[in-house]
Amino acid sequence: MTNLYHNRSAQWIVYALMFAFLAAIPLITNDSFLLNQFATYGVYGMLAVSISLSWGFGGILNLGQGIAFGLGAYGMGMTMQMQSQDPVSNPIPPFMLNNSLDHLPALWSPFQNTALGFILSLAVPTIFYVFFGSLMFRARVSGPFIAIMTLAMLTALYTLILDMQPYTNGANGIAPPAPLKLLGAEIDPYSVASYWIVYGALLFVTVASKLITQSKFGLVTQALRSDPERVRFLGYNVASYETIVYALSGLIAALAGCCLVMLVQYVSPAQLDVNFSIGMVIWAGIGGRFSLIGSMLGAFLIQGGQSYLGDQFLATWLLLLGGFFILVVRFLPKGLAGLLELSLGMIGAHMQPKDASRPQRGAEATSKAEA
Amino acid sequence: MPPSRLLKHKGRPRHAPDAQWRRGIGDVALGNSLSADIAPIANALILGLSIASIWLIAALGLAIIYGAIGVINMAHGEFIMLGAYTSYALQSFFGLPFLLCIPAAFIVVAFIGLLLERGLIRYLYKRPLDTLLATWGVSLVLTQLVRLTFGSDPKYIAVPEMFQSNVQLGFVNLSVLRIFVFALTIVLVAATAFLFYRTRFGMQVRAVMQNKEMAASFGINADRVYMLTFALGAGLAGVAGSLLGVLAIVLPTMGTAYVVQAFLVVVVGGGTILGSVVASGLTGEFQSVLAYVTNETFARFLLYLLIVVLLRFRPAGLFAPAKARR
Amino acid sequence: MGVLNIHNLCKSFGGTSVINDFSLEVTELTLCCLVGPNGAGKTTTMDLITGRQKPTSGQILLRSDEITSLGEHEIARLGIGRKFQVPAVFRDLSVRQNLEVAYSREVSPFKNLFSYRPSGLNQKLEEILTITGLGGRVETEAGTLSHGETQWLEIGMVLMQNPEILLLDEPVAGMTEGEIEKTVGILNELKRTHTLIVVEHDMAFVREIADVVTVMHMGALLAQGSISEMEANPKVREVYLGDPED
Amino acid sequence: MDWSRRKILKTTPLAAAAIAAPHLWLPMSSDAWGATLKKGEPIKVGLLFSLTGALAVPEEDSTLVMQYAIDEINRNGGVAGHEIQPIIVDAKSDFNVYAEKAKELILRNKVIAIFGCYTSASRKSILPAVMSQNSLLYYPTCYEGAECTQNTICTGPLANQHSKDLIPYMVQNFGKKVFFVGSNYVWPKESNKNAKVWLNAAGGELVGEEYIPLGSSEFGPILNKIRDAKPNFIFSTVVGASDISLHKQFKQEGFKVDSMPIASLTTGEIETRAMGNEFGAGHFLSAPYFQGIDNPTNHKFVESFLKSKYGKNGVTHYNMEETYISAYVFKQGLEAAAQKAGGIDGVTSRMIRDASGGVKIEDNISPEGLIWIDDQNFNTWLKPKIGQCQADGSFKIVKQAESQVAPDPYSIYPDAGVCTSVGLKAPDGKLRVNVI
Repeated sequence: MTNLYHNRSAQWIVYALMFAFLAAIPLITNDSFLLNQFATYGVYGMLAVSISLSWGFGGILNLGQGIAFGLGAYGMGMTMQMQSQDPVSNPIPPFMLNNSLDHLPALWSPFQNTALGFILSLAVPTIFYVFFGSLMFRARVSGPFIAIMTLAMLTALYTLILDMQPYTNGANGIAPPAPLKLLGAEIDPYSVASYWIVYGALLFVTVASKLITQSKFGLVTQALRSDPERVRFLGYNVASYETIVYALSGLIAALAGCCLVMLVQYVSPAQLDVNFSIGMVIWAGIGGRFSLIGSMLGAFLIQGGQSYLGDQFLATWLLLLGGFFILVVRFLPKGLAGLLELSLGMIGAHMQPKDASRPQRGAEATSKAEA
Repeated sequence: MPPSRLLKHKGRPRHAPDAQWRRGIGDVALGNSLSADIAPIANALILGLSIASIWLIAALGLAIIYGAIGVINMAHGEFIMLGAYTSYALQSFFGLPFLLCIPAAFIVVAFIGLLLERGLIRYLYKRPLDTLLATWGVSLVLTQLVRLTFGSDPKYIAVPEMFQSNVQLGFVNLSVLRIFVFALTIVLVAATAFLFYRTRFGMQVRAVMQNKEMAASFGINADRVYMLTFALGAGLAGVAGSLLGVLAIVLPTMGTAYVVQAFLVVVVGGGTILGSVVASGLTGEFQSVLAYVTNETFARFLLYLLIVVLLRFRPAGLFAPAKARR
Repeated sequence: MGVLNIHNLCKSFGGTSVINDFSLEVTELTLCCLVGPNGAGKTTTMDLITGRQKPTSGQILLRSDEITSLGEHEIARLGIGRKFQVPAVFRDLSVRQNLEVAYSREVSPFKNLFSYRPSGLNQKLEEILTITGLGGRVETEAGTLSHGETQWLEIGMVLMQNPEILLLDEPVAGMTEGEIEKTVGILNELKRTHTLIVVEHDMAFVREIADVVTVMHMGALLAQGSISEMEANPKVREVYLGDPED
Repeated sequence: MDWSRRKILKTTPLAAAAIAAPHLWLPMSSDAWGATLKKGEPIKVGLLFSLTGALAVPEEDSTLVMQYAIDEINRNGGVAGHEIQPIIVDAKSDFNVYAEKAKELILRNKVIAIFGCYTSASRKSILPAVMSQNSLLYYPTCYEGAECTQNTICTGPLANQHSKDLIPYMVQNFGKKVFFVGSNYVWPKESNKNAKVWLNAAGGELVGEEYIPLGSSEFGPILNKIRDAKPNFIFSTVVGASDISLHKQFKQEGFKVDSMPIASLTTGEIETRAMGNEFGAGHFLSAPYFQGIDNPTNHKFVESFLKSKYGKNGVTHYNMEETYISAYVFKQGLEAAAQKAGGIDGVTSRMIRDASGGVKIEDNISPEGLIWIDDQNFNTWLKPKIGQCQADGSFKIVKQAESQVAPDPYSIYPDAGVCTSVGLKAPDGKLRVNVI
């Protein structure tokens, strides 16, 4: 139809170009700081994609994505910490000694095995989301109430992790002294290898999410976003659809958490900070929550701006950032991706003779929510 | 006054368990350990009321804005912060006494709210979840503006000598400031309820809440109603700010601590004034009693967990307005 | 025995009785119009049949299977489709997507994760587009359709479900004369292959489509029969038809 | 659909090939070492503090006083004839940003040392980067200890130094029953463990111990518990905004400072000013520095700092002074390293750190009086002082340690081992580097 924005082939071409560009970065530079920083942006990109999946496509405004992100990060942190412990001579992390533990708690022992540690890092948050999600969605909680329940759960978990100091080192967090070891090799967080790993994860996550949104499942979630009751009367179990999309977005966030800890070798309750979870929603909102890649670019844009403009503008940076948010929300309800949609729509409309029998807006909005 | 006397004059018909229970209390009263046994829990319950009033005053403005307009105002915490800074500035630059700073904070913050509503919020009424994003941006701007104006160091609001003391009633201890906050909260809630349920303006607000188009056809200017409601909510946050600035601290970032808390109260309450009163009462008492029985941090964990469980069983809050029929 | 059987249904909200010992038997391949004054309990009955609300007491049977305690989606899967009083379509999806969602032969979320073009979809889509006459509007965003088109889209969505029984709540409310005429055509076509229950106020419309008319009053069955019988019934005239405004 | 699958397949082999290439797994050795100084080039150091967000309250002052100290050093000829060039970044009170900025400072700006952090959490968030690049962190404030890295130097008091005099002093003067109140995180809990050691030695009795969530301002329940426990004094390790609420509510709830004062490790001049002098007066603080310390060095420091463009907040306090002397610890450590290496050329971060053991800041420079860096664990020998807050918000020093107290990061964990300059020596003789 007229708007290139909604053309699936065009969308996949943009994906290919985008990821080809990201793949080329290590070929252009070997600045280890830059690679590490861009890899970190990749983690934020994954989080934005996870928010776009649940909020943009599933209508679930989740202000507690830090739950999965944090649990995944803690799993990875514990796995990496245990890699640097010796089961015989040095069995427990140093901080536990300070908390009067003289043997490894049961909570930690599975993480002695790296593979099991990985599996748990992803499975625990996902299963948590399945339980918590089905609890919410079966009760037909919706809209702002989901936002508040996830926020309350996030705060509860944050408080719990802070309080469980003997097991989590409280506010100080866990800082594994050595980088992640994988198949015998140490993955230096400043190397191309770690960039590739995060990049691969981001590619996988984004493409998988894109395929999901194009599937029948994705269509049903987009439908229930505006009217869950109607979907229910069509014979779909709305709660299970919502739970699954919520859990999938949690799985992505957990993977992002693992990647972050690989890059920064540090995990603390700050990963479950409310502001950080709201920040994820903001990335998606700015980039355009109805577009996976738009959300991802939103994360790149804001975090990049913070890194590169934050120090230039120091005191006025937050003013600029806040003002930018306000303008985007006020004038671009679909975020920056919506701006692209609008411009492409206008170009499309110019290039085709107007069809009088068809209202302009209808033609433009072809399979709008797919993007 | 011993509690046994408090209980005596109640002339209810006697049910056996009730009587037994009373005798039980009486026995304790006869023993000497009454105050030791009852005092802590009584103090915890009374403190719970005070905590509840703090939760409520922090949430009242939000309840009105969310309940009547459906706007999720993430800048509510910053309105509170602006109230505190207004009091601080008026006091330290113009020497205004604290008690006059409270109404002044109402006026100043209500005016700022009015500007915000006219300049931004009114364009977003059809997109309630987007107000969350936009007002988050507003909160960043307000925090940073205040930091640039006043610096990032904490400020100090002087209060009358009276507010630095406490009252001892038997075994119950109460700080005058807490009593003052409690009383002011009651007055504000009562005034707000009166405004919404007993005046022409309130009728208009409720009419607009139920059906904007129909209200408009009766000649109600919905735009004006929204504007005034938003300003009123902001002003109430300003009042809360001047009190919270005294109870806690005046900082550019002080608002963030209250916004989540206020939201919990409003949402648990279902967006109505009565709901917010009950919700803050419950949360205040839970926080106080749980903190007495366990510790502060665990109490907080349990409180948030309880809120999740409650919303599970009352997905639209305690007192939800009736759903639209289709 | 009818295809849908309602036995002694009662529903009360906090002590106020809305449905009061209501029984109804709907014969297969007929169109039954449910009429009655405002507050007679028509929409509530629809809610109870489709599981949106649970009855205080009584039974609803689909053939001989009890469906009283099932959830909305389970009842929908058994072949009862519903159109709402206020048209409920997915406004930000296109007409095609609306119908695609409604094509709920496969409801498992896991299977649908990997499903892109369900088999038989295109054929069914063509069929429904022909019936509803929305063929020229497939790519239009549903939110921009006219009122009549929205009503037809929702009927089309219900048909995509392939239901045995259709419950239509005021399908012609707000339609123009021409649109009503078209809807009459659609419904008369449908009742050859489906059982329909239609809630309607517009007696002219009822006259055009109804095989059986069921009159409800104060949550109970007042009378049942053909449209002419009902119009002649003094009880009915008193509570309902007697009021020319209705 | 087919089309899109092909697209995916197209990009994956590229990624797979890259991951499989073995050399990419190795660390990029060219960058894996801390910066090196060059003769004739300015000495770059990073100032990694939060200038926005909640942590900006103390950390903005830290940045200001660091800039002041660097100006002062440069004005007096720099270090071995070289100017120090501060690179100021804003960590935004966000631990992810701390980590990112630390890496940027080390890898991109090639700073020789970072001065930064106010909380242990932010320190831990940057330590992996600092340690892996063998850089150097000056941590200029108090912390709990139980850490033994080869890339940090700390100029604040450890938990074993902080309350050593305070607890016995309070027990002697007010009575033996004490109630511990702290913020709920690691430092208060570790400080309280140390305090219990001093309390037992002084014959005191612990009648209660409560922790408030970070940032909480509601002390009602805890004050009720304190009322019931009837201690003779309160020992507080409450930090930040909570600390101000504690002191305010203490007075508002009718507690009397004369009969039950708060002995704190945190409530200094800034906190007192924020809460109002009437709420701070009469309480006690243990710290190595007070604005009111009566010696010529301090008078000069206070006067000239407050007059400078960095003194806009109008106060000096222990955290700022500890930050101030860290600049001189750096200067002297660098001078010692340069001397050892025969010139500033080629001096690395690690060389500065190793040369800093035993560095002394004499009382003509250090406002708090003579201090020196321990040559094993690289914390600071200092004299904690006890001050009592006066009605005007200043502190009167009521007691001061006879001599400098030794820092011992593992004082209450003898089983963990002893922190030496090359690593933590476990009781079994094994040596572990960079234990955090």
